[in-house]
Amino acid sequence: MLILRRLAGSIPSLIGVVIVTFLLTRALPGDPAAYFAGPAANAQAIADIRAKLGLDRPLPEQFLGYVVDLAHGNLGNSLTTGQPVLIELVNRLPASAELTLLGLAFAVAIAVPLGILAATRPGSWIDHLCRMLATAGVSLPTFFTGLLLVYLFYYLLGWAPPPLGRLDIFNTPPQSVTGFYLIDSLLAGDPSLFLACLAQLLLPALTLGIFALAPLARMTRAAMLTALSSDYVRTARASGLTRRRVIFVYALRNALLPIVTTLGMVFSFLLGANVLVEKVFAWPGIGSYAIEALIASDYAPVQGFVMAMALLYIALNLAIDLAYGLIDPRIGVGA
Amino acid sequence: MSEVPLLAVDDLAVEFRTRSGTVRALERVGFALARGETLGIVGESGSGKSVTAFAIMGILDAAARVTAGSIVFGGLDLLTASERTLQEMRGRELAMIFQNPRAALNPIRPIGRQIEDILIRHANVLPAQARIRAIEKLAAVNIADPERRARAYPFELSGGMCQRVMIAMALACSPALLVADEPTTGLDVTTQAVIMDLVADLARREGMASLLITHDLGLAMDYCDSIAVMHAGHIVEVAPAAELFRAPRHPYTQKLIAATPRPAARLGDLAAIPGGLPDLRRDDLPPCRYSARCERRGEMCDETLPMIEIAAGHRVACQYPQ
Amino acid sequence: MTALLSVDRIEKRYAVGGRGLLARLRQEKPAFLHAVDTVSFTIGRGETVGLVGESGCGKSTLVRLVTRLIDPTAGAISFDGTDTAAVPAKRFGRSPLRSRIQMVFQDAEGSLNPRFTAFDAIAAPARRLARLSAAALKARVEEVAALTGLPRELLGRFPHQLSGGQKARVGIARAIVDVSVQVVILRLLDDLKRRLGLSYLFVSHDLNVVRLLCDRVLVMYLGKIVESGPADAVFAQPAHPYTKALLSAIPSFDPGGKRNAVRLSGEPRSPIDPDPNVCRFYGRCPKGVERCATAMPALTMVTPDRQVACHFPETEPKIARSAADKALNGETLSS
Amino acid sequence: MTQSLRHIRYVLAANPVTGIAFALFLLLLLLALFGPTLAPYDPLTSDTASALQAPSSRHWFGTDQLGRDILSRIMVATRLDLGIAGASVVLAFAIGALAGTAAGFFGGWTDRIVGRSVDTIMAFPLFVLAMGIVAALGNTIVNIVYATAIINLPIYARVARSEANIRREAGYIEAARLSGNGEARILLAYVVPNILPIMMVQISLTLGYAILNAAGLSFIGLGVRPPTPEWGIMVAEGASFIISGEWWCAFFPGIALMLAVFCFNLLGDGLRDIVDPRMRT
Repeated sequence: MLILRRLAGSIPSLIGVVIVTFLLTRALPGDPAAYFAGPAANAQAIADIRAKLGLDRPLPEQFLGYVVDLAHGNLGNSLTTGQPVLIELVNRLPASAELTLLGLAFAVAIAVPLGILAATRPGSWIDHLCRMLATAGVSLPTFFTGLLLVYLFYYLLGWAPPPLGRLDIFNTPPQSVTGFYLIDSLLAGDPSLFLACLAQLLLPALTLGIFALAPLARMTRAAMLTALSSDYVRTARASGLTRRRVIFVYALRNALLPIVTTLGMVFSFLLGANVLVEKVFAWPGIGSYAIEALIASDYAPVQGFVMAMALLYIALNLAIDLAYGLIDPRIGVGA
Repeated sequence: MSEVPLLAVDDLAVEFRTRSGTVRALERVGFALARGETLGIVGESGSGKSVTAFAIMGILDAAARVTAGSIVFGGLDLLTASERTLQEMRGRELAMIFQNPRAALNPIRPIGRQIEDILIRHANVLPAQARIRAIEKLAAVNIADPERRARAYPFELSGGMCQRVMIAMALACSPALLVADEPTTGLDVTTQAVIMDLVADLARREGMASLLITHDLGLAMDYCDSIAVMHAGHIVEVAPAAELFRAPRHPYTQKLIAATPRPAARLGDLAAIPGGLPDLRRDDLPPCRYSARCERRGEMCDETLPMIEIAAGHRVACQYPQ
Repeated sequence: MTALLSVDRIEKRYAVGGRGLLARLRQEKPAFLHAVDTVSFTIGRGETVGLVGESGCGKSTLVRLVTRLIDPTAGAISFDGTDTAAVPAKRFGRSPLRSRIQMVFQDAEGSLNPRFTAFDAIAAPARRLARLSAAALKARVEEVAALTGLPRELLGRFPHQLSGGQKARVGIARAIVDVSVQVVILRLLDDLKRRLGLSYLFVSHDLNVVRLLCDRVLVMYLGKIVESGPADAVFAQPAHPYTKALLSAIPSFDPGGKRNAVRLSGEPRSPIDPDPNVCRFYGRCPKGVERCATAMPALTMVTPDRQVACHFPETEPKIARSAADKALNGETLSS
Repeated sequence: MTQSLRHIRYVLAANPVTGIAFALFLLLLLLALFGPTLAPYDPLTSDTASALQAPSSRHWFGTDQLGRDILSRIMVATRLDLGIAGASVVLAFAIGALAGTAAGFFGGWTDRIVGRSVDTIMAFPLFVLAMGIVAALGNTIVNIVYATAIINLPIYARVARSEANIRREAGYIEAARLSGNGEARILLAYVVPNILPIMMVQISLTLGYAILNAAGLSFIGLGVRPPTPEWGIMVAEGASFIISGEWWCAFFPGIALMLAVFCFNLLGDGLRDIVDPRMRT
């Protein structure tokens, strides 16, 4: 029942997304038809393009057309490749997803334990490290961290491969099952390929991870501090429960609530930063796809990209809401 | 009370390091509590009542430091005992209940499970058995339909019900001492009466000693064998309840009784307590911290502050007790 | 003499749930919380009426109805002969009656604007209602401050720089009346009553305080008045079982405590869509019988100045004043 | 007033980090106002002879691929970067805070409309939405300001809405009603002043984020067009030289960017200490 209510909750956002993306496509400066027709076209060619694109019909009709196209998954065609935008997005999505998820995994694996340690040892060096990392992390521009890491690990130390895409030229990509190189190379049982893919992934994932690490670590620390100074933890300590049970079962589980909510914001940062990191590491994900389209001022892919990211984000928020509902009984029953 | 007291607090002093100076919260606090006896600690807010309770349980916050004294419980000084031993004793030999019960329960964990946690920890009970024992404990505190209520969460229960759960948790392993820090302050009058009766009955049935921390003199009168009155970190007077009300000897106790609206009193009988609590961060505090507000003040007050035994179990910290 | 304030069958209901989009789609009939349910009483000129009841009994809603902060669902309130319900709460601020019905809050801390000095807090109502010149306003504020024992130099201070007692006095000065247990404040109320001829509706859950100050007392339970009458008479011989339980719950200063007291069992009934012909106290009442579950007892006159809403009121004195009470009375320790 | 000044000095002394941030802020302000006059070289004249020189006594931060002095370009860029961020934050604050306060205080339809529109904006990953807006409207500086303002707006709206909601039933608001104030007057004279301090904390935090955002847009070619000096663009241009070892082209503008964002985040934390009543001993 809870899932239904949550799904119903995200429908207004979906509608909002469709409207906003429609407005963006139609809010082009100047005359989009002239733009699509290219500089040399005469008046007649522009008129044909306008008719073909249906830009001469009244706005509500265009909106209906837009929605119908959407329903059929027709996001228009990319001018540069002529391919339907949807297909290209689907092909490139695994690259971005693999990068983002690895970045997130890295951030969560570091931030949550760090936050807990900082909260359970206030004033210790780990507490100061956590606070410093949190403030600095948020201030680090992702593309700048990426470049720094490349300079350090590739140019100076030579540990990392050159930042030129998902796989160096010597290896051929694994047989695509999930689209995730790491998993596919394992499925293909080729450890050396797996290591090569991992090497390529490390720096970009690290860059994304550091960016996501900051808000997560800060929130984990704050949430744990509040939980540890709460009345119910005081009761648990007064009842002689072991320190481990007090910290993990009583404090952490309550602290998970605000942490899970922060994940929503972190995903927003991650999906945004993904675009920048893909540019720095020439990563063939949907981010760089959008950038290439931008440079060629080919708007259909950009709008498709914005739509795809929004849908992905709504899905992620939905997952977070469900997770929240599982942890906090008050949400399941109340509201 | 010839035999060794269950709890003997002697010359206890506690300080808090804060940004704006060191607060001398407690100084030379001493009292004894026999097995099965009920002692009330009464005083205005900020008099150090709760700090005393937290010191006994050993759950003062990090900024606090016990600078002197001893808390001997069943022959063991809790201040020198190891954290491991204390952890073993808390919830098993001495237990505590708090002021706003709903906040003092884990909001996202069924109340039955919270009782089971304590049973599993202290009464080495198997998880399956713990579930049944927890339901028995809920029934023992008169919670209707305990089987179903065990699965409820704190936000689904009333204030009175939450306090009953707290009591069930505290008494799960039949401790020898129950410390109750303003247990009914947030509750309605009728619920307060029911909860206080419940605690008194359970204490009597289990032969359990209890320490009631409250600002409500009337409550202490009704439910405590003897009462200690605290002011600005000092115990100014200790006496059996009837004696304290009939013949209070410390000026502050007299003022406290005079300022509390009682069933028989008229508005004219009530007198306010002049002045306010001294700032405990000052290091030039006089030996008697009530002297600034006291109309019986004499030169002897500046030298020392004695603790005079003027009758059996009736002690007063004043140079001029009348 | 006509009463200063007369409240006639006043009701206030709040819709609970059933207002959300989904609920409206499924035509769920919204349930109603009956906060105040057909309450009638009067306050004479210069009379102090105590309103007693536990949390959730509706006394704060009744107070906000009387002070016209909210509009009643039904019923009428007339103040000094004019019907105040006619002017909706939103615009009541401009009616001449506004300055004559004021309210003071128990929680002195929360009732003062942290951004206002004591002077602003006191001056605000005078500035809005009395339309005084600056000089006249300053004089009026200082006069009122002096009246309530607030030293002049404190007028420039902010709330966080004032002690609890001083904040209570500012609250008093602002509305000339305050409710607080501190004896000095109680004494002040009594003094102001005689000097300014004020009438109070004194709301409290502390019966000792009510008994000290009030001429008459109303006892409320779950939105209805269950008993009313002269304070001393009601305290000496409570007629309604709930009043009896309320009185026996007050600490009696009788050392050793009394074990024969009346104790309420169970939990209060739900105030949402209550069954109109079942006594609200049925289920917890020690004397509940079948008739109480079929006919709601009306507030009926038991003696010329006492009313009780119970089928079995106890009119003759049942509980003799306990010996201790009499002893204490003779030997009070006035300073 | 002296009482709060003393308190601010107390907080600055209590944690020196806020003091450093304050000094950094003054430096940024100085550069924003007098950058062009202070810059040792003209940021635009290219001198291909001395292209890609490492940091030296003549060019403290070295020169870029067109031989322009990187230090001067960074100093001149301050005005643009802070300007974009400042304008978008002021815009976001004005609209967001007012809409949020009204929604929180009046509730009902205002609350539903503001709530729904905020949720729609929040349905997009913020940077992606900014990309979409600037791509659609064309990358002029004004559009970057609008885009950054739109994505910052929900933060203010949400904070203002929850703060106003808490205060709607506060004692002193009811007291204000009792003394005959109209609802609108209560909102402006009683609710808003009490929310302002909390909003100040949000402003400094989102300033940092706005700078990052504007630079991000430039980095992917959606921001300010070359040759105008701007930190994001300079890092983008310098990126291609990282692999070949000329680290300074991207490094120094990146550091400038990071320090600016770092300064506003620290100021935000420091302000929170000053504003938070609990901190006021």
